[in-house]
Amino acid sequence: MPAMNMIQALNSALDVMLARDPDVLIFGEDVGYFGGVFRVTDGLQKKHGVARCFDSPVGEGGIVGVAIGMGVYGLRPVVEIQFADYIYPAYDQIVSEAARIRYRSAGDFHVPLTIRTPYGGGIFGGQTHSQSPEALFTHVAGIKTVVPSNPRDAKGLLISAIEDDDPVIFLEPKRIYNGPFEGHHDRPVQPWSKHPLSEVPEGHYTVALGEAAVARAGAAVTVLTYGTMVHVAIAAAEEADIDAEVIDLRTLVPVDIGAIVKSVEKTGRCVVAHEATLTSGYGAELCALVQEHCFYHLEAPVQRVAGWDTPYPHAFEWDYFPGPARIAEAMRRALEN
Amino acid sequence: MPAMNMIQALNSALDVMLARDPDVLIFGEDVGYFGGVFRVTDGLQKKHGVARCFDSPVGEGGIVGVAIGMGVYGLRPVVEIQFADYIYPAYDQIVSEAARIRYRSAGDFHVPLTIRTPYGGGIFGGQTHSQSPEALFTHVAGIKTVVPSNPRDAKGLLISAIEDDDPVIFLEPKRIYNGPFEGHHDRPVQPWSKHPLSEVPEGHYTVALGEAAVARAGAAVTVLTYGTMVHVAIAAAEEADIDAEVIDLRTLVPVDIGAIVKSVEKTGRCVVAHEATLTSGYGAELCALVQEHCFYHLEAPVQRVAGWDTPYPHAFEWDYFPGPARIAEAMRRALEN
Amino acid sequence: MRNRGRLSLHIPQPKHRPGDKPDFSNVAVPPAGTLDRPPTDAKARDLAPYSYSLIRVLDEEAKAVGAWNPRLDAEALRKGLRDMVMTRAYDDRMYRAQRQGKISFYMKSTGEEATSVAYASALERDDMCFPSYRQQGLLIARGYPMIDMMCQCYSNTRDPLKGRQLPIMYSSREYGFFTISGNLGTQFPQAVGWAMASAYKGGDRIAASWIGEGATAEGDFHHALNFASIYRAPVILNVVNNQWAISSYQGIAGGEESTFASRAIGYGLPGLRVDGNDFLAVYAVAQWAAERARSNRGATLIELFTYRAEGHSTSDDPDRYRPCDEWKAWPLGDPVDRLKRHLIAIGAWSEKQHQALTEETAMLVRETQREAEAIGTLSEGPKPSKLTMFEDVYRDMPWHLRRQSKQAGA
Amino acid sequence: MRNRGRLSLHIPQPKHRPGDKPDFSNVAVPPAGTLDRPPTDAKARDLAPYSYSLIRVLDEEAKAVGAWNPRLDAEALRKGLRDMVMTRAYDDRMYRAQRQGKISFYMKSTGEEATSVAYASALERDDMCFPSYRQQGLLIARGYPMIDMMCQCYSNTRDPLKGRQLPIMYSSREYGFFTISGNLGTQFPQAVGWAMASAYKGGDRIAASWIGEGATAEGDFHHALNFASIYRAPVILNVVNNQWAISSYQGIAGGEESTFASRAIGYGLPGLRVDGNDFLAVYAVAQWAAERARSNRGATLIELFTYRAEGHSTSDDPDRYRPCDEWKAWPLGDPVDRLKRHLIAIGAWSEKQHQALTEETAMLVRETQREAEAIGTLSEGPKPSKLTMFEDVYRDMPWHLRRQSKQAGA
Ligand SMILES: Cc1ncc(C[n+]2csc(CCOP(=O)(O)OP(=O)(O)O)c2C)c(N)n1
Ligand SMILES: Cc1ncc(C[n+]2csc(CCOP(=O)(O)OP(=O)(O)O)c2C)c(N)n1
Ligand SMILES: [Mg+2]
Ligand SMILES: [Mg+2]
Repeated sequence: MPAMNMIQALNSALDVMLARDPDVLIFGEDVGYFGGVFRVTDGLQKKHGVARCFDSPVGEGGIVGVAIGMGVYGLRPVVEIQFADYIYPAYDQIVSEAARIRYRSAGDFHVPLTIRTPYGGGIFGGQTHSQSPEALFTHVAGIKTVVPSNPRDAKGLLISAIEDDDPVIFLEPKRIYNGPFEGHHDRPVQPWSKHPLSEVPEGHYTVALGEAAVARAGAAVTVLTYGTMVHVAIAAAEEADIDAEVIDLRTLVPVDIGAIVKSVEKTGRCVVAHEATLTSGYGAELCALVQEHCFYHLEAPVQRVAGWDTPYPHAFEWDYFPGPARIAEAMRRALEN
Repeated sequence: MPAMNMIQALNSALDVMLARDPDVLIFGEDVGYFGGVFRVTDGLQKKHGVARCFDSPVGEGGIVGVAIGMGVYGLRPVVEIQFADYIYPAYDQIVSEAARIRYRSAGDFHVPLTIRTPYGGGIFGGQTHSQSPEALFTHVAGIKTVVPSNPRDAKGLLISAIEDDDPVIFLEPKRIYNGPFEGHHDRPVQPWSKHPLSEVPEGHYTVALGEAAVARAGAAVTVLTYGTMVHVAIAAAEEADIDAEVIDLRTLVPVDIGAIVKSVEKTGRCVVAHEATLTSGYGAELCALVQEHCFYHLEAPVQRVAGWDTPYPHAFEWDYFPGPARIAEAMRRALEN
Repeated sequence: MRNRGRLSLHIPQPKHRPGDKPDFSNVAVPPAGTLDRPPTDAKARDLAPYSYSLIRVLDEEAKAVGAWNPRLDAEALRKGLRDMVMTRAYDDRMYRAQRQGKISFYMKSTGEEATSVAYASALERDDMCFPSYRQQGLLIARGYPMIDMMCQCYSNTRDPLKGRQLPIMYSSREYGFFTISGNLGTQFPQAVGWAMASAYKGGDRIAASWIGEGATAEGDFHHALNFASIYRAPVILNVVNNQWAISSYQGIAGGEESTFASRAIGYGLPGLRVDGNDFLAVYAVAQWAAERARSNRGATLIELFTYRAEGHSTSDDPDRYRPCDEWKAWPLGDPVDRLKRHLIAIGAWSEKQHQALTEETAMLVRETQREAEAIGTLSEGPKPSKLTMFEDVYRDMPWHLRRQSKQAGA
Repeated sequence: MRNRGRLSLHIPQPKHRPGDKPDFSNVAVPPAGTLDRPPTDAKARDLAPYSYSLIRVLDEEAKAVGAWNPRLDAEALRKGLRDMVMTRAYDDRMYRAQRQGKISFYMKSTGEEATSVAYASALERDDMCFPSYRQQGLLIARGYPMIDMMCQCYSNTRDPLKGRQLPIMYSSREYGFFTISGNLGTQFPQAVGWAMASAYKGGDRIAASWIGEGATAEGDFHHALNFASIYRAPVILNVVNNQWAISSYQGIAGGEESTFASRAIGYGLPGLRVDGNDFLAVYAVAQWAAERARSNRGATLIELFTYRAEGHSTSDDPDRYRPCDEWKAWPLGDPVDRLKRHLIAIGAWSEKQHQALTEETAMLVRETQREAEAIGTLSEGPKPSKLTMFEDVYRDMPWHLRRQSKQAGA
């Protein structure tokens, strides 16, 4: 199997779906001839034709509104929002429309739409190229929210998202597009090729939505996380030499409650980690679920590690980013008494 | 002191501020000559002049974007979004701009903006006149989120919001505009005049942001809630004859953590209640805060009572609305073992 | 150099408020039949004058005159009249049902019937409509069962939308009527996307959408025109300028500075302004735009110049913000009356026939209502199972909704 | 009746891609001086032709001709030239600093200097600017300390924005320069609101805002024009049409179907299209719009027709999507070169003086850079305390941020 980085794996997923299904089409800002600012759609227009992968105006509300109409017609549009920080102009079309059309029409209409967008920090992108808005979607009934953490999952999850008949927000952790990131910005970037999950089948395959993965097995404490933070959590466990079980949620809604309960009932201790700001972040929902489902197994409060409740500050990126040290500290707190 | 309902109290707050401060102005859809679809701005244009309270085009993004510019100039705009369900077109201006201008300019610019909007269900408004989007704002650093539950607080909190130098989302529980609501739609509506908190001083006064109130004292279980649900929770306690302490949070961000901890440490049991959908609702944050701050005092898992994770279904309003029965049941669960 | 004059804020105000005598002398009404009909492949730039004038076919004697006269046969005209009368009868009945507390909410289209009914004739049956909440005339003209419309309003066990939607928020894929949104403007770019999909698939179906003049202020109006222009989407974008957005007159939507049809100009699209109470004129422009779209020449923006004869909805009392008899002064009259007079003028109709039609439709609506109420109303009769409330959030119900539906069922 | 032809989706494509020979023969360039200058109280409707032509003052011999010639004295022209040369020198230097890894990101305005520098002369010092990220020329022309601009880029201890913003996202209330947003378009309605506030207060200050042609597709562009028209806001709304939005040519923004200036027409606003590389023409239209706004006649939309000579930003390689020498073929030339030639033509400047100016500005920028780097760069030198990261989220720090700042400090 070829080794792919995240970008190549995502590109391969799109390539496979364009070839398999004439109703799949891609559009968004700079995704056509140029192939996207992160090159995820590189070569797709040349290979599949202008009408299959084309540039759109710089209007996210229009992109999603138009894509919804295409989905209603029967196509499977895949749109790119250049950065998750720029998804807000499309928020009304996502929340009031894409998420509700099946429900309000009692199944008469539905929207098989995939919205891809790079999210998260760690690239010195400043306030508007670093945000993690997943909780603004997990609160909205009618959409699914997916976050891959490695090339193999990225391709399999993206194919599942495109084939899914409901709207999916597909958040791509841009910090790990080119290599896994343990949270040490001062160390050289490892290429994906050194990572086992960079082995990606060339053809069609899926990773089911709603299923978590055990990224690292352990018995002492459970870490619930996703995206870039999966790698940071694993590094934290190794470095602090803590027998932590790291659960890569992969899908946030619907979340794999079974996997969460299984692990927390085993460890009795839990840490929740994400880059997004703490207050009302998705970690709050995870805390609530864990204490609702595992209260009598919990031996310590669930610890949340998250971005501080501020905008993402350019020069303080590494003070802001919840790195291995903060996760290790949280694991230790979870392991107290 | 005159007895006022919520609408009169809010109108009085706006009237007082228009009279006190020439930099306060009001605009929004139908708020001018007509006085707003819920009459909250009734008579203000006639009394204070067209330029102080006027109609805007039907474009929420424009309303907030323009109001931000006014705030930057030095005015204190108060805008109305006709229903909270229609605030999403303004989401980018609120999240990317109003919330971040002070921070990104290092205090060089700031936006003293108040966004009033009626929210919540119970009026057979269907999917788009019933939503409770507070969690979509509590996750955003840089804005404050306020929810009154009675006329006296409504006026005092709205004046505080207008005088606050940061942007405030002011959510008005429309179900209790005209009278408190215990959650029994089949019983006659009680007028506010029968409620002690309908006694509202005529002039200027404030209720500080960030301070919760004990709406009902009790020792057995703490109920954390806000808005309409404060009355529902009190009714649930009375009807189930449970010695519950009902905390009216009043401000969701910054939340009054002291009041929460004080009560939960006393009762050791906690129920969180809101109308918004459960998943990633503000109740999740309250659960997380309680178990972080009071874990070793908790004798049972924090119980969440919330709207189901579906759009607000018109004909099933009373199956959807988290009424006294569901809250009582949650209190009982919290009181088990 | 600097002009030291002080600035002042301009806030548009309507000429009349309650108590004033309505006077529309400021509304320019060019005589019918004066404008010629350009070829449907005309350059958008050359069509700018049509954005500022008013395309009219029916003259003062109710004769059809000029190049825009679509020359519809009497049968087609009678169908249009019948559908408009039916729509009005339906509106009256359901309005009353709301007043009687049988439904929670209602919105009439009185005075604006032509702006939807005429499109049903000009469009093909399989063209897709993305309406606002005032195009019930489309469903009626396309023959959608009125009983289903009523059951939707009653949220009873026959409600096709399973009680999930506010009354009048109809949806029917089968009848090419997209699920109505409570959020203004969202349907406009969706219609453009649907039309782009039709072009992408090399089909020949086109889309049409309707938006109120008030809602043109939403960003989605801009997105729709922009995408429609850039990708030459086969879509007809209609602005129903009925002069009012709840209590705000059209000046608050920008109608005093320019026409809504002229918004098309900056996008390089044709913008046609038409007498919205003139069934023949509305049909003619819709037909022109449909032909242009279907022959791959892209989108047209149409301003339907009309008047909202009744309150915004059952939650609204228009007498609080406009003269109560304003509609009577409206210079473009009533679409039903004007088409009726035209049919009589060409000897294809009579007062007697019209009388009969009015009674027959009223009767039919009453009977349908009885039928619907026999099934149930919002307050009485059986309801769909409340567990259906958890369906259709997703195609397959995820664990957390199954769990919640158990909790609700218990 | 139905045309059975199959539809197809139109997707605009630029005429040239890498490898092709650039050719702008399709760009109409009317001779300078041919358009007359309407009075600033002219009716918007009568100004439509100015949305489709191109206002130009400098002719082929670099002479200032025609009614739009602002007749600026030599001193004002030399200041404009100096500021443009300084802006270009600054851009070159900071671009290099990014390539050397001293700053994280940079965006040049090369080729577009006139679109901001000329406004600094046409506006009053206390008029408020709501720029996009390519108007650094405004700060330089208004005399904002270059050292502070650099320190912002370096996020060092003198950075006025305390290291919180990406380089070039300047902010200065004192210099009437609104904090730049990374989110496109948001500044446009904000400028309108600021202008409405100025009118509300009966002041005489006006606002100006800049947006790229690509970003005109955002809903906020529509909101700005709509509110500006309805409330007659004293604001100048500028579209910098530099032909490219990252890799997307202006056709993807709608530029092939109409001009960006013509977007004004549908709102009843004047839309002036101007040669953006002609300092005198840009000054003249800005001055016209400022006079109109200040005399309470409302907003003007100005399309500044120019070309983005360099990459979108340091993250971009334009040779991947457009011919690398396209700028050389641009028919409207280089604003610096054209103003220089004009000054020489009127005997107010010489090649020698220009040579000196270029060297002197380069030197000044280099020295300022040394000074800035001595204070610190993103990677080296002292940083502002990381605890400042928790300040200014709110005016007063709430408990949860105090708590978090303790955790971060520990
Ligand atoms: C996004 C949004 N904002 C506000 C509303 C509230 N609202 C419902 S109808 C209406 C007026 C619309 O007027 P217009 O577009 O002219 O349509 P008309 O009612 O005249 O047919 C308003 C403001 C809404 N439904 N959606
Ligand atoms: C809301 C939003 N969407 C997308 C982006 C990403 N982006 C940054 S610049 C740019 C192109 C803008 O082009 P244009 O408006 O023409 O300005 P120019 O760069 O040419 O000056 C894009 C798409 C953004 N910053 N904000
Ligand atoms: Mg209207
Ligand atoms: Mg550009």
